[in-house]
Amino acid sequence: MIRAPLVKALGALGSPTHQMASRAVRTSAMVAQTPAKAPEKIEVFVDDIPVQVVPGTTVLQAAAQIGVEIPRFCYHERLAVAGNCRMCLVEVEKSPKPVAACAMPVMKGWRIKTNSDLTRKAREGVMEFLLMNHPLDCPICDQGGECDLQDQAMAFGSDRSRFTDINYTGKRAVEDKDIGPLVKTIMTRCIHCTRCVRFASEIAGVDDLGTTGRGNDMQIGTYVEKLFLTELSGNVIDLCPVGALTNKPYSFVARPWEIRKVSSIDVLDAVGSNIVVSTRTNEVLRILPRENEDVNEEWLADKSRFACDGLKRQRLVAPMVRMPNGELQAVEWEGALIAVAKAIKAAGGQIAGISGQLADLEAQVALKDLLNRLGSEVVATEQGFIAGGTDNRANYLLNSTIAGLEEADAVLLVGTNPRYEAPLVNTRLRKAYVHNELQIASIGPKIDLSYDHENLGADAALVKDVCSGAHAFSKVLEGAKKPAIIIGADLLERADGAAIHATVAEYCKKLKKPNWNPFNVLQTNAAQVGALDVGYKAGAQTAVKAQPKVLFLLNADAGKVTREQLPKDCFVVYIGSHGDNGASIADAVLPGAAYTEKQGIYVNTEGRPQQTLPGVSPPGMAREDWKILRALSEVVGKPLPYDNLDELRNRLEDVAPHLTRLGQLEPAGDAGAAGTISKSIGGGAIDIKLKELRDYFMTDAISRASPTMAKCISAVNKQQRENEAKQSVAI
Amino acid sequence: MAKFLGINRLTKLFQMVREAGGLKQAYLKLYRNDDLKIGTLVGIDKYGNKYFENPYYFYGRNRWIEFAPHVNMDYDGSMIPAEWYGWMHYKTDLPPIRDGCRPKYKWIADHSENLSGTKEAYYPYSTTPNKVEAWEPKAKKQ
Amino acid sequence: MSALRQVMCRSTASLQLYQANRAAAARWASTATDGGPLDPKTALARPEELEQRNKLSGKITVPTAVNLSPISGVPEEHIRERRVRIHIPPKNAMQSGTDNVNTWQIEFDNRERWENPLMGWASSGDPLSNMNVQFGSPEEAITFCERNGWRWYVDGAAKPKKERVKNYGINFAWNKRTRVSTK
Amino acid sequence: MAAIVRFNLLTKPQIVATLPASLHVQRFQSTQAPPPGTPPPQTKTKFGPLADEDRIFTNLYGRHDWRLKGALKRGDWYKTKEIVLKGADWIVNEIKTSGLRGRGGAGFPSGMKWSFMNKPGDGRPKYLVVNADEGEPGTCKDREIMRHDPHKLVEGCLIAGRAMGAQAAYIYIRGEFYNEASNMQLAIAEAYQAGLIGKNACGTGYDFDVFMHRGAGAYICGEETALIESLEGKQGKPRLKPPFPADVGVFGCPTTVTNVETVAVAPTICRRGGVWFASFGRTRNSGTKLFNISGHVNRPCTVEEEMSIPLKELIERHCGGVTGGWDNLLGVIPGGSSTPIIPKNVCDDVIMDFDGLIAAQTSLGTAAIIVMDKSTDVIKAIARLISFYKHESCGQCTPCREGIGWMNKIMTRFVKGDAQPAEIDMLWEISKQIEGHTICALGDGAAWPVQGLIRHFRPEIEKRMQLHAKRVSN
Repeated sequence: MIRAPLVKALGALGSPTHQMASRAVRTSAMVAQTPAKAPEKIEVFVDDIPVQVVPGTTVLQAAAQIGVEIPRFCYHERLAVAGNCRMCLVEVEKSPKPVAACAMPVMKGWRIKTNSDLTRKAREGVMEFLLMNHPLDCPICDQGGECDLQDQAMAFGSDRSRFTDINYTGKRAVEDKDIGPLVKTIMTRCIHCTRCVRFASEIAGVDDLGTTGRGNDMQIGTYVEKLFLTELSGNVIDLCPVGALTNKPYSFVARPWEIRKVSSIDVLDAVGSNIVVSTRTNEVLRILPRENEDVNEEWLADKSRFACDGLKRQRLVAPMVRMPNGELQAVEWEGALIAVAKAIKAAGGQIAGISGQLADLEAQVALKDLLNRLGSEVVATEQGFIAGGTDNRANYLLNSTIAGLEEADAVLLVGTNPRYEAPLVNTRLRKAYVHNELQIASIGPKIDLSYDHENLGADAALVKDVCSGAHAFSKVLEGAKKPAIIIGADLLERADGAAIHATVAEYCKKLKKPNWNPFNVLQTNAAQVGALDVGYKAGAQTAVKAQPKVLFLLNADAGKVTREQLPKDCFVVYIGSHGDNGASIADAVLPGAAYTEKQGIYVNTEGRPQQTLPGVSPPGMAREDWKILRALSEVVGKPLPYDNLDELRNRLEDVAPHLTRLGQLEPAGDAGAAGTISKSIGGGAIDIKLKELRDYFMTDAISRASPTMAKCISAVNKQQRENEAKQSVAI
Repeated sequence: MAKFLGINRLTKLFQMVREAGGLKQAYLKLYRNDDLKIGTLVGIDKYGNKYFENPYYFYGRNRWIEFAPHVNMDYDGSMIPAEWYGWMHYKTDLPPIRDGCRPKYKWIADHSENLSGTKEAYYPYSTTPNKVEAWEPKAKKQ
Repeated sequence: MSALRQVMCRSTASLQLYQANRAAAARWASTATDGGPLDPKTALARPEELEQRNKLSGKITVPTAVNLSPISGVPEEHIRERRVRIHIPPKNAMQSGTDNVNTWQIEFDNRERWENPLMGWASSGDPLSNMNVQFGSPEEAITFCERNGWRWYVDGAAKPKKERVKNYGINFAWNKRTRVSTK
Repeated sequence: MAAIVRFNLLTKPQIVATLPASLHVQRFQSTQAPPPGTPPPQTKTKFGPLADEDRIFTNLYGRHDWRLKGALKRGDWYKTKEIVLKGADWIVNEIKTSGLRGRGGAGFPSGMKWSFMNKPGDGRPKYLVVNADEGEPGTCKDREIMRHDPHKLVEGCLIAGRAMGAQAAYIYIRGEFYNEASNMQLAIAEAYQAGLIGKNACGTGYDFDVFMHRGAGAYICGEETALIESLEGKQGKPRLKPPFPADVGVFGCPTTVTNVETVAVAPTICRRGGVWFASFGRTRNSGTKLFNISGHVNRPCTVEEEMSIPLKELIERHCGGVTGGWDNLLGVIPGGSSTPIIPKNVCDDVIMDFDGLIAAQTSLGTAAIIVMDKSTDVIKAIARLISFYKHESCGQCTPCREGIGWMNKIMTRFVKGDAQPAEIDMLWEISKQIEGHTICALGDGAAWPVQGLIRHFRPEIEKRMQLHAKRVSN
């Protein structure tokens, strides 16, 4: 406390240590203000600054508390401790040799010296050893510029090499391995930190990676030649502190200092992973995860990471209108808007709108407003949900929250495969499985979830069994401290979906705990929750049933609406970014922006609104979706009352105020439909769409357009063929 | 005396007009070349350009070209072929017609003028494909 | 960060201004939390005392909202149209270092960029796209934006790091699933 | 690996324990009654030779029956039941009194180590793991025990297991020891059949199992935590400490890993008394020890001798002296390949015990004495050892994986002399960069031979470089 003004004065003088010192003071001041709260804390000294830590804290964490960063390669805060790189050696007073900070728990009164001669000498020695066999190929290495080894060699290494043996025997070289279409390996660069191995076995749950060989001949690999096929494989690229594992589609594309980074949100699943979009010259080059403890931690699923090349294929770059000869032809905006406006005028209020998987909330609000002004109330989401269930927000949310699932101790999955529907929800479940002894059961087909679980069967009647408390797993759920039931969104499209929903919701009222809502629906579409929140009805059939004269398809590409279902003279307007199912059946195509090209709000499956930011501008004549609708409203003669994004969001705030509090979660109440549902569960097998890895890669317009995703599917198929061939030989 | 009175200049003018072939021709020549000079015709290249020399004018203006009549006013310095270029720019005093040492190969390309600024001008073009691949509606239409 | 600005943004007047603006300027702008170190002396002092202290320190606090935009020379288009995002730069997932993710940054809305047809370089018509100013706290950034007449919003708050106790021994636990299977 | 000295792992009380003996003696003299388990003060000044009646391993050379019958004749399993019934504290105290220090190389006081296991339990079973992965070059003592006196080890397992309250003992035997493993297995089977171990071992009501596990031939698996990993079925890669095996060991349970010889001498100590055992050797280095003498001696052998015997006497008495006489001696590696070499002038009067060899800047290790006479190319000899360590490094941690490979490259050139004199200092620094920076002691074990070589034979290396330079320039 006393030191604070002094430090501030130092900061004013422009002292380089200002930041670190102020952080230190902040921490110590905080501790000083709450002395009695945590009496079990012990005091240690890091570079003579006292730190209060909980017992069992490692030296590295204690140092991190006051902002002292100890260099490391193998240590990662989300992975198990390995302690093998030895970069984090620090001196501890009265210890004859340096200790590995990442694994050593602190003892009371330890004096840790992170910048003493012994510490620096140890780091320099380890650095020298690491660089000894590391190739000097930074100029052609994709990691160059964002490489931990480079950084730490600069900061902690020696300024010259003593490795004279380069003139005699040279360095070690290791053959590269083919582990799939996503991760490129240059194994000579490997420094054997085993982060990738630990990620694969702990987080991804596939024990595919490991070390073979001994000593200097040790290699990281897959034991036998096979591909590292998991939905999370891209994360090993981030984890690799050197350029041994790099992004294959991104290889030799750009340097980190050339690219611009835009913080955004992923929309290819309903998790709403936070991402950083790397762009250069109006082109999305790669996508990296962004840390968000509440959503994706630090990981990113492969589809979200690698499908970004789909943003450059199959794009709608100009408005199109179907000509009398039945062909779509590119026209100017004016012509297209007038054509649509004519159709609208002719329809006389018989208009409907369907919002698809990738639509942003702004466009959804604009579409709804426009249709309302034109005298229609028929706006629906493409994916179905139970009828009448959309009034209560809790009915369609993942109420336990993504981060909350980490604490769950009994989970029942009903008709969902979180591993492929929401890989990062699955990592949470796996985390709970590993660290929290989570018990998991599933109703549905047998699937591989990357952790052990009990498959209760596929019959829908089982839901009734469990929810009546008669089933054996009911005891587990009822005995759990934080039980959760997760229903797949696709399951609720069934005829008896409402009954299943009601049964589970009823049971969840029983399972409820204070501050814990066990009822969960796992959405698969990024746009679904937002659409339901602003008053869209669920299910494309709602719109089809209205037999509209003009049908708006807002990014609706799942192919749930076909020409045959619509009246013959129905004028279909597609607004979206990619030429896919929706654009194929459209009479007028209005090119919109993809998620990297617009500022739009998406609400994830737990109901958390987050916004994307534009990294690049829409290609060609494409425009942001809500602007298209705004322009159209002008042409039709019913102008929407907002001219810019702020005004639109003010309008959104009127409709749904909780959706403008970005990044924050609004707790919903109990699930349960307003009216009582008398329908009973029909029985019959529950099916899941995404059963295997190959089903995972292409689920929406963007990933369907992505060549990388196509390569992934063929790689999975190839591996399977090979496995089958091997098995047949063995037989 | 004549010199003093500038009469010799007058005579020179008359001489120029005469050489040009009359007052009208002289006017046309002046209009086209912005200049009216007399000199010895050193040679004519295969495109019809005439090269003159008159040491009476000071260095730098003592060699000139009259472009072939068919180009009319659309002449350009780059119409001077490479062999005459050296003479025009005083790299050599030996005009190509009198210089027997100049190599003549079959493969030497015909001279072409600089077409910049005209319709035929060279425009560089990218050989790389477009970054964004547009959707072709027909590909999807059944 | 000059000393002047430090004093500026700490002064109660501008803090009040910020609070008033928080309600008015942009309704949905995220509310920022005070992450900066609070000097207890300043926090507990009475306003008169504070004023006196400021006078003694030789620095002048201007109690009114200052708008520098008319004299800053920034084209009007870039004042009216631009929105500033105040945020903490995200950590690069490819690296483990955290040294440059502890400040608050301002970032303008992204405008179109294109590839220069001659050399293939990235071009932009946006003079503010490279303006990368770092601040110690969101309040400082807000003050800066307001003085320049930019609309702003604060994106994300400084969340305290989740405390997790790392334990090497659980890799070998006899009854836990944390037991390491491969290496 | 069993020989690798683990000074670096010593905790604070142990460091106190390695203080000069005189200090200790004084401290204990000042108090009236020493606590139980204190070794008696030594009065002898001359050590060795060992009398035949004081030998523990009476069938070291396999001249008698190694099976149960022969073992009983030699006094094994005699009053084992009584010893076991006396309880853990009595056994631990007796071992403490004897001053027995671990025979695997680090020389940690066994009584103290065993007593770490007697903390209040938390429901986890406890295990005794016997480290029979004797891979240290030059060492051949455990194999003699297991081949010719396996019942000593089986009985030792029971007594040591009782002392630490273990449920079972795992004998992790080196994979190459085929005959030893088969003899050992037979001995275990005999003991089971005779009811000496297993349920109600020796009729004491104490259940104790002994299992044998054959390794797959990795030197590193002799490191205790790597051995545990290997026993669990994983790659034999050492773990960091803490947690120590006494907290989290094999299968995540409290475990003590001890050397074969340490365990095998325990029954005899319990029968004849700790005071008897403490009467051999200097204080804090007490007992008898198996010495393995190999290399340039007339009769290489494994012999049980009293601790603190002078090196010269040991070689002259049991091995018929160095080939070509004592003056033909070049140097001795006194404790297995990982200990630094000492030259002849040091060998002249060095005493073979823990403290005596530390004073000579080397260590007792496993007491595997490798004698080199003047015909030895000492640089090549050390280079060969480094190449062994390079091959046996597990590759887990950086200094060992990269550093030993580098040392090996340099040493290979040193053999030819193809290097600059400045590289000798560099090699010294590299060895210092490895030492103490690794997870386990293998890095230290690889660094020390090089340090010993540079310490004592630097002129030799420089001479060779000069020769090579001359040869190249000609």
